[in-house]
Order: sequence, then structure tokens, then C-alpha cells
Amino acid sequence: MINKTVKNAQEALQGVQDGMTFMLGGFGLCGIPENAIKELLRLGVKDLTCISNNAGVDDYGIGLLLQKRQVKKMIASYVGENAEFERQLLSGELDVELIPQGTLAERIRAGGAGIPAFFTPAGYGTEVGEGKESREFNGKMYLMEQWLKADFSFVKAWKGDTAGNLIYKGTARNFNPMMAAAGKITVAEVEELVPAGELDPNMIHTPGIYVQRIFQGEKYEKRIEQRTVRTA
Amino acid sequence: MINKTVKNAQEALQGVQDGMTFMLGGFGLCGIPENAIKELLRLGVKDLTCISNNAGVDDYGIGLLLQKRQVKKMIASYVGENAEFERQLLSGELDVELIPQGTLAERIRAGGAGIPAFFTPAGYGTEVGEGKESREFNGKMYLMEQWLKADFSFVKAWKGDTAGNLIYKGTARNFNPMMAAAGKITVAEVEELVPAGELDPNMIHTPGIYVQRIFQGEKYEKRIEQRTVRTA
Amino acid sequence: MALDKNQIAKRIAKEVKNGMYVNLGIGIPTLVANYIPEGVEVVLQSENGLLGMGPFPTEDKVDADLINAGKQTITTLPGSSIFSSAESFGMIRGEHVDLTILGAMEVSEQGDIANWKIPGKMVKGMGGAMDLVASAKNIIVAMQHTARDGSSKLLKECTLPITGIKCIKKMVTDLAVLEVTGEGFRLLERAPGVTVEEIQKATEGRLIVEGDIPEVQV
Amino acid sequence: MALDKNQIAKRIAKEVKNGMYVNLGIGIPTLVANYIPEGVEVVLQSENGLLGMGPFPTEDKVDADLINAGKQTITTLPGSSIFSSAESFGMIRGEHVDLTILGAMEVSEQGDIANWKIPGKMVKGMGGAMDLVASAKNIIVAMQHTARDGSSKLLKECTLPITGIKCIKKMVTDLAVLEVTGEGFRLLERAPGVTVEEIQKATEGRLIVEGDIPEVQV
Repeated sequence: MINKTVKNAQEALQGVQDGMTFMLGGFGLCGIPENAIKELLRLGVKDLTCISNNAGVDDYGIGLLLQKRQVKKMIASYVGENAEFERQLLSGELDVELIPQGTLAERIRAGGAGIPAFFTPAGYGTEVGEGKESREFNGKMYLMEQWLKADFSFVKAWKGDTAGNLIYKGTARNFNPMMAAAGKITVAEVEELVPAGELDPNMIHTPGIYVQRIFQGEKYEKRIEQRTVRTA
Repeated sequence: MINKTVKNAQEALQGVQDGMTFMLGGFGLCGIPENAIKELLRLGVKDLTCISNNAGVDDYGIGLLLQKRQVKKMIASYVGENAEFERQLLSGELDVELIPQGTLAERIRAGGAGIPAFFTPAGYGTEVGEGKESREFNGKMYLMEQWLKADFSFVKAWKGDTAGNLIYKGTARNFNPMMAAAGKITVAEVEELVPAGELDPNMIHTPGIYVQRIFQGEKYEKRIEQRTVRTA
Repeated sequence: MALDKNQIAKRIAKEVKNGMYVNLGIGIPTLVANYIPEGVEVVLQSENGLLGMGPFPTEDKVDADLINAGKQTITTLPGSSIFSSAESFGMIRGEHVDLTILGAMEVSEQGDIANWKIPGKMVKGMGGAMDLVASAKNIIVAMQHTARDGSSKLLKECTLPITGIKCIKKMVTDLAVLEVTGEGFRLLERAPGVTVEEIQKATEGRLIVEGDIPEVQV
Repeated sequence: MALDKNQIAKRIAKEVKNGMYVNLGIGIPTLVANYIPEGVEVVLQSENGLLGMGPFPTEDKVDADLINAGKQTITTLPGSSIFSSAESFGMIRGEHVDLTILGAMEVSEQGDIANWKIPGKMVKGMGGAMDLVASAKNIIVAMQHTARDGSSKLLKECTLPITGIKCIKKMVTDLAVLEVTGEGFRLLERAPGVTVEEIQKATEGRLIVEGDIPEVQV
């Protein structure tokens, strides 16, 4: 099997440049590529377009890239956890495209699956539909939405093998599988990297064909945004 | 959790009527809903529209429904293993719509996922594209294809639980997951039915929401079309 | 007396029928889960990718990799399943989810809803709300009848950027239970002790009152 | 002497580069797997939903639930993955598969291919062929240069219903290796002992011959 292993984040991000478009997996801070983000901070690349469901929080995740003004444009569905984001947006420093979450997920899936456009009812009749083609099917109105692709996709999985196969854990799956398929170069970081053959072929969430580089992350903080518990 | 269990194929197929549109999972004879097909034969419903990648072989799978003249129209991608099929088609007894395999898979996926239409390059410039809208994206030509849905979907899985969650085995997965989502009523038959809670939520191929009725099949013949072996 | 948040949730819980798959929005809708009647089996969908959302975890079971759409730590239940965001919204868009309960800033008498943006003031994004309202067969809005300044949130036309058009069918506010008919808000029930006149006053859009209006039973 | 099926497969195997994901059609293309050079690591995709197709099983390992697109029983390899048909064709349509090798009945000098239907005679369906030829970055056709009656299969225009337009880039026949340029078939190599004149005679479409044409090395 083709071996996709690289040593670390530094090697995995070779070729990353100013002005590129990136996809970053995760929902809130759950399932984000923590090590790739750290490396992007270290590299200091700027004028980035970042596609991610959220924009992190002020002091973690994509929020760190915003703090360092590395992001020119953000494409997301919900950015409510980030005051610095809101400040940059309202001041005009940051260009933002807000997309319904399902449309975002499907546009990314379409990018990976070679589907240049599709129709969805989400956003019809709202400002999301402005300037977009709309059409009726079976008496209901739909908007035409186009695929999204990226120069690099950064995804995070629970386990991965040297062939690039990935398994996610819990709701840390979220946008990661679609993004893995939609990147020209997909960098997967995993909590545990195992030799090809250790993962059950029947239980792979992301087939290795989508992953160009894989490495085991040095450390995962896995910060929790809303720690909610009940008494036993 | 909502319990989707029914006793057997007979109970699972209640409501099946002449003239309905069915989806049947499987690729060749691999992963076909053997028990549902047997029950359809017993019920003798006719004028059916069947959507399935293949049409079985002369004496098994959907081929049995063809023998009994229960099928009015077949929507498939490849029907080469079935002489009776070819006879009925060439004689005009059977109406057939042949669809590129990827387009078929995606139209069914679209039906389940609420996407009325999408663009694909497959079939552009061929007779498949006749009468269909075509459009250029990024310098390449695409056809617009519409969703497929069914009155009943019959799918076959390896393991299932009472909540309707399904796990397929090997390449018996094929069209089953998309069809499970595209049926108004989806009937899942499984080799082993277990109580909710026994399957790992992280390893479910088809979430239970798509399945209305589930039962453990009485028997699986699992006929092999091309038994190919090597000497050890 | 106007209903409090828990009473609104309790009233909405009566609309939840056995065997339903339900998506609950953030805020009052989340509380609905606490009032599902005994014997009514429902499955909660969390649009970030979970079917069969369980209660919050005990301290020792907290898992950063298991959160709901409100980013709260949660648990699974026997029979739960986990999937990608594309699958999750396929489920929503494909109308497999039977009921969506969500909050709103404004609802119009045509059933338009606004709940995602206050121009120049609040820009958080729509998250999954536009997909949910454009797709659900059955949507119930939980909200306060009026804003803090007393102005009505049940309008002829929404003034805020809308989330979806002609989609809201039913509403439970602190003052009333209403059906949105496309021609106005049909008053179904009123909060205990609240008069039709008070509800009329708090409703800018057309209020349809026919016959005797019973009190909400909670 | 014309190449036999195994020699055609062997010649095509030279086009397979290290690190490629490859989809092999039924017939001669399947044989290519036997000739991948040592040290060239490739992954075979089977469009029914398998990446990392292994060899045929030994008798005791035959599994009815593990077949390839030709319905043959097969095996997995360490690092294989299994997925649905929608995912499989997403992979193909999204151009993640690097190389497609398939058979043809006719190829035109524009690169059109016909391989799925003979009107009134053979109606088997296109299976995955239309998706593969419409999507692949790199397609090689393996075929006989002429039909049994001696008529050419390399034509100005296809006479049979086509599978895809302007998609074939390279061909290996029993007589020659050719590049399809859009303006004609550029002759790259000829089968050992076969003359350019013989190839010219067997080619109805425009044959482009420039300089010395070497013999195929197999």
C-alpha cells in the first residue's frame, strides 16, 4: 500500500503559501487539527482564505490565526464564539462569507466528489440566495450552490494508518471526512498512527486515497467549550 | 430508542402494491435483499418499477421477478448477466432505463439527502445526455441529473439493531446505504439482529432514522457469480 | 400570567409524538427534552452529527469528542449513531427529521422567520438554522411574544434579515399558542389569565380569533 | 508479430507509475495487475466499493461478500478500505483515481470511445464506464486494432453509441502504441515485426507518423 506518512506537522505543511485557500475540520473546537494550526501560526503564512464551520474561540483554534491577522477571508456557518472575529468583521479587516451549515457541508462534499453544482432549499428567499440561480422542483424552490475546494485540507482523526485511512471518534467527525476529499493536498493528523493492516477495512471513515500526508499529532489539548455535567 | 423490529419478511412488506417503485440494494448478487425478493415473489405484486444496479441472473435475485413478469420497468446500470432480461427488453415487454453507475448512485443519494438535482460529467455527449440540460463549469461540460426516490427500499445488511442501525460487510455495502435513505419506507433485512446498544455508535454505516422496518432474514444463500480462486 | 421558559418548553413537549425524530435548537427548545411525557419514545438529532442524544454526562464521563450542536458535552444512548455533517444535513434536507423546534427573533404572519442576524450589531451566522427551516415538515417556534421594549415579535413582515420563508407552522410564546396559517396567526390557546385583548395588543401581525380560546394546560 | 493479450497488458503496465491509484476494467485491463513492475506501489480501485484490491482468494478464503466490479471473488490487502457506491464514484468523479485502463469497441481520432452498446444486438448497460471516461485525468485503452472481419476499430468517427467524448489519451493495441492527440492517432511504437504500412492499413482514422517508430519492448 502507498505510504503517506510524514514525520511531523512541519513536514506535512510543506508547500503552504501566502494567499492559499485552506479547509480546516472541526465543529467548534471539537475535532480541529490542533497541530496543523500551530504550524500555520509558526509559519506565519498570511492572506489566507479559511473554510471551516466555525472560527474557533478568541484564544484557540482558528481564533489564533485571526489574532495574528493571518486570515483575509473566512468562509463559515457560525462564528458566534469569537469576539475578535466579530471585531475584525465589523471593522472591515476581515472578509466573511456566511453559509448555511448544511450547504457548507454539501458544497465541500461536492468539491471532493466532482459535482460542480447542486440544488438545495436552504437560504431560498433570504440574503443567502441573492445573486444565485433559483429553480423550482416539485413545487418547491431551491438555490443552485457550487462546489468548494481547497489548496490544502487539514483534518484531524482519532486513528489513522500509514495508507492514509482514517477513523474519527464521536462528533469529532463532523466536517473532517468531506474536507479530506476536497483538498488538493490533504494533511491528516491523528492521535494514533498505526501500520496499514491494523484498521478493519470495513470500518474506515475516510479511505486513504483522499489523504496525501499523515502524521501523529504531538499533543491534543481538546479544549471543551461548554462543559455541561449532571450529578450522578 | 424507537424500535423498528418486525417479525419477518411478510410483516416487513405490508403495504406493498402493484405499480409501486422499489429500490433493491446489491451489486450483482452481492448484498441483495434475498428475503424481501422471495416475499415479493410470493405476493405476486406486478407492474413494478425496480431500481437496482443490476437485474440479477436468470434464476436468482431480481431475475426471479423478471421470470414471473412482475417488473414493468427496470432502472439499472448493467444488466449483462441476464438472458431473460435481454429477451424481454429486445421484445419490448420490459421498459428499461440504463444509467451510468455513478450517476445512479448519486441520484439515489440525492433522493435521500433532499437534493433535487446536481451536475455530473458522466454521459455528456452520449445518448444518456439526450433531452437533458447541460452546462459548463470551469471549462468542462456537465449534465443535470435529478434525484430518485422509491415507495419502498429493500436493503440488506450484515448486522442491524432494533433501532434500525445497520452495518454492512465487505463489498455487499454497495448501493444499500443510499437506498436506505431514499425509500419512503425502508425495509432492512439483516443476517444478525441485535438489541440497541450492541453496535458501536461510531461504526454505524446506516443510521436508524432511515429504516422503518427491520428483520432478521431467515436464510442467506449468497450465491457467487464468478467464483475465482488461486492455488495457495 | 405569562408562561415562563420551562412552561413554554412543557407545552411544546405535548406536540412531540411517539416515534418522532426531533431536532432541538439552542435555548428554550433544549428544555423541551426534559418534558417529553413518559411512554413517548423520541430520538433527538444533533445536527453536528449525532442521532440519539443522551443527557449531559456525569463528571467522570465527560468526553471532549462528544458534544451537541450547542457545543455542550453530552452522552450517547443505546442505539445512537454518529455521522458526518454532510450525512446529518442530508438527513435534515431529506425530511427524515420529523420535527424541528427552534427559537426566533421575529415571525411574520406568512410564516417567515428571522433568527440569525441583526445588521451592524450581531453577526454570528446562521449555523444550521436555514437548512432546518427550509427542510423540516414540521417546525415549532419557541419565543417571547414581545421584545424587551414591548414591541411585538409577531409581525406582518419581518424587519430583520430572514432565515426562511413560509415555513413556520406553529408557535408557543409566553402569552399564547398559535398556528401560522399563511394569512395570520390563529390563536389556539392563551396563557393562564392572559386575555385575548392582551395577546391582540402584543401581536402586530394579523391575529385570527375564532370562538372561545382555552387556556394553556401545563 | 501482433501482441497477444498478455503482451498488451505488459506494455500498459509500464505506464503505471509508483503511487498511482488505478481502476482496471474487465478483460485485458485486469491482466495489467500481473505485470506491475517490482518496486512500483499502486492501489487498485474496484468501483463497486473497494480500494486496495488484492489477488483472488485461495479456496478456503472465498467470501461471497467480497467481490470486484467484474463480480469475481477477491481479497483485501493490509490498508484496504471499503465504501458505498456513492463514495466510490465520488472518488472517480472527483479525479482522485489517477489512471483508468479499459477496453473499447471503437475509438475515434478525437478520442471518443464506444464500448457499451451494439444497437439491436447487445444491451448490457454502461455500468461505470461513462463515469470513468468522463472523469479520469488519464485513460488508457487496451483493445484489438481491428475487428474479426478485419475492419479498423480506430476510426475517424465512432459508428457505435459512444461512451464518452474526447477522453482517450493513449491506446495499446495488438499492433501499436498510440497517442490520441485530438487530430489523429500518433504512432509511438509498433509491435515487433509489424510495419508502419500494416498499421496504416489497419487504421481508418488519421494516423500520424513522425520519424522512426521503434518496436514495443515487452
